[in-house]
Amino acid sequence: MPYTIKTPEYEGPFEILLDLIEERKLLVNDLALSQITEDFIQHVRAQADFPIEETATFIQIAATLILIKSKSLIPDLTLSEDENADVEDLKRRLAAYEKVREASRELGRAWGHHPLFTIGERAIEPFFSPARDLSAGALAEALARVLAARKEVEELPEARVKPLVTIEEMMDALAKRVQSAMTLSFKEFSGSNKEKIEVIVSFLALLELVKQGAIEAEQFDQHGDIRLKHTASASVPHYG
Amino acid sequence: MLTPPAAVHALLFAASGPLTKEHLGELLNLDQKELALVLNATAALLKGSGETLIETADEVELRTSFEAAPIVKKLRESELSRDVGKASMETLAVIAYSTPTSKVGAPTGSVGDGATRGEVDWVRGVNSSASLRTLLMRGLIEGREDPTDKRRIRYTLTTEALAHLGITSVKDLPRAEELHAGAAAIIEHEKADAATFPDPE
Amino acid sequence: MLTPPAAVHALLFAASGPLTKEHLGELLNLDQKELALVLNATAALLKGSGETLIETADEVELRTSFEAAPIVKKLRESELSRDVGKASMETLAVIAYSTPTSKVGAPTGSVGDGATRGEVDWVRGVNSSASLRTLLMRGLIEGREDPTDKRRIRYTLTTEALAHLGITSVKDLPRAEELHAGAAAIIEHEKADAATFPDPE
Repeated sequence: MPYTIKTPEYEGPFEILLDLIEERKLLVNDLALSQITEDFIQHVRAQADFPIEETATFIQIAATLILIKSKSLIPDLTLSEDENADVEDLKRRLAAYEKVREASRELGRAWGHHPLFTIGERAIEPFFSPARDLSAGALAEALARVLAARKEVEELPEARVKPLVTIEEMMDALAKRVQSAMTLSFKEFSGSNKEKIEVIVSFLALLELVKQGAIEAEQFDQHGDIRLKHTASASVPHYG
Repeated sequence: MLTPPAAVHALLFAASGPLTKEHLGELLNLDQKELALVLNATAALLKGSGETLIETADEVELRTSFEAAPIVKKLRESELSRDVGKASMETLAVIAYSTPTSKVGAPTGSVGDGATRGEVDWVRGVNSSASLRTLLMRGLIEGREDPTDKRRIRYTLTTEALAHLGITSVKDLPRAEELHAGAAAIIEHEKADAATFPDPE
Repeated sequence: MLTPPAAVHALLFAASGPLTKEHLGELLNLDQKELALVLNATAALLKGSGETLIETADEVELRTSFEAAPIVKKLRESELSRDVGKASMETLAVIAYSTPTSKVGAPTGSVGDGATRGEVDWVRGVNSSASLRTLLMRGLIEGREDPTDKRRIRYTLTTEALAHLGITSVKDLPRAEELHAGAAAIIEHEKADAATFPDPE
């Protein structure tokens, strides 16, 4: 019942991104975002206890960061229209959130500093004055409405939760596939009818393996599959 | 900058009842002679403003001005004849249905009689202080100390309100058991939560 | 004779809490356009008086002025505001800065007044229901039906929130125009998107 749970205040994805960028004294741009990708993913992994709907947002953003980073690592990589839109969207939202954070800090500075006080409580002289709208039926209706509204709020989030793949699960699956077949295509791996988020998570995991030197990725032409190869030097890391 | 007459005005507004001249002098670091001059200036400041300064030998108070009496009377009448309104109706409903139907007839003031402000807020999910004030002013609810926690006020329906509703006890309200249970469940849940996690803010 | 601005002043003083613009208009036989002018005059009348007029989308309230805060604090030590957590302050910021500064005083409930839960979530990038709930319970925001979509609730600041910030209207928010542009731009963009791809939120 999210309506009544006292959620601890965890940081949202934008907040973490901005913190990471500010720590490095960078401006919000592609370069900065590609530099903080690893740290952000570390953060997603470290926070296993996010509510599941939040994890989805985090992984989606991690995936977009990976797109930005991989574009800087693999110059030949052409992002699809959707992917480009995701990148632009993230940057735009981050810029807006930066303003909101500033606004919030401004409000925090002003808060309670010079409060405008109310008129003091004066003794109330009650004068019995019901109105036409007050009846037993109206009372029952009012409470029933309040209770129904609460129920709606409580039921809402459950409908939004989608089953999700964690980065770890995807890494694991990817590692096994790479071990069993020396090469396989990224398209084959990610499947054709899976949800986009899963494709992105695959991609993210893939690039991480590439970075660790566990596999080699080759892309033969701009729109072709990325071919994965198990490198001779490194054994596939085990997860889980 | 706040001038001394404006400071007097603000203090009297915030106090909303009479303040002694002694107290005012202390707050403003003025001796009584200086204060007398400032009070004259405050009275002048308020001329034609709709408010006026009432001064007795040792007290000062802010009131609406004489000319404002007709319009203020109109306000009072309109407040009383107005519909109870959605927010106040909900607040009144929570208070009415909070008394366990089984406990009706038990000595008043026992736990579970009526609701505290916090309980009303919990059930409605919004701050209800304005509604409580309206209901008190209209004589539909009354408050008394919570027997288990003297700092809290527990509100119940007045006998006039029951009479107006055409019932002799809250157990005669429509769907009494069902709606009571709904509200009580939320209150119990919040109480348990409040005990486990002290409010983070 | 009591001038209309002085009448507003007297009424707000007598009400000792917020009055809706609708109610004020009725009492003074003024339409909302005329009332807006009178409210400006009331604000001018109170300048330097130690009192000030707070105005939200549909309510007006009398409070002590910004400059009077230190002296009134001396009188009412106990009323100092509790802190608001970081998440709630951000949520409050999105709501506060969502109202276009140019639209203050425009008919209430028009699009762009305040923010919906979805909009706050979208701008903050996290689920904000807990923060919204805290703000509602503390009486710092209030919700009303979105005029364009009755299933949605649009939240705006209460006079209480403005008073805590020491301002009398959202147009006096720090760096109002600049920071409004940030939140508004992204919400507008999201709305345009949502119009293209209907989202079953």
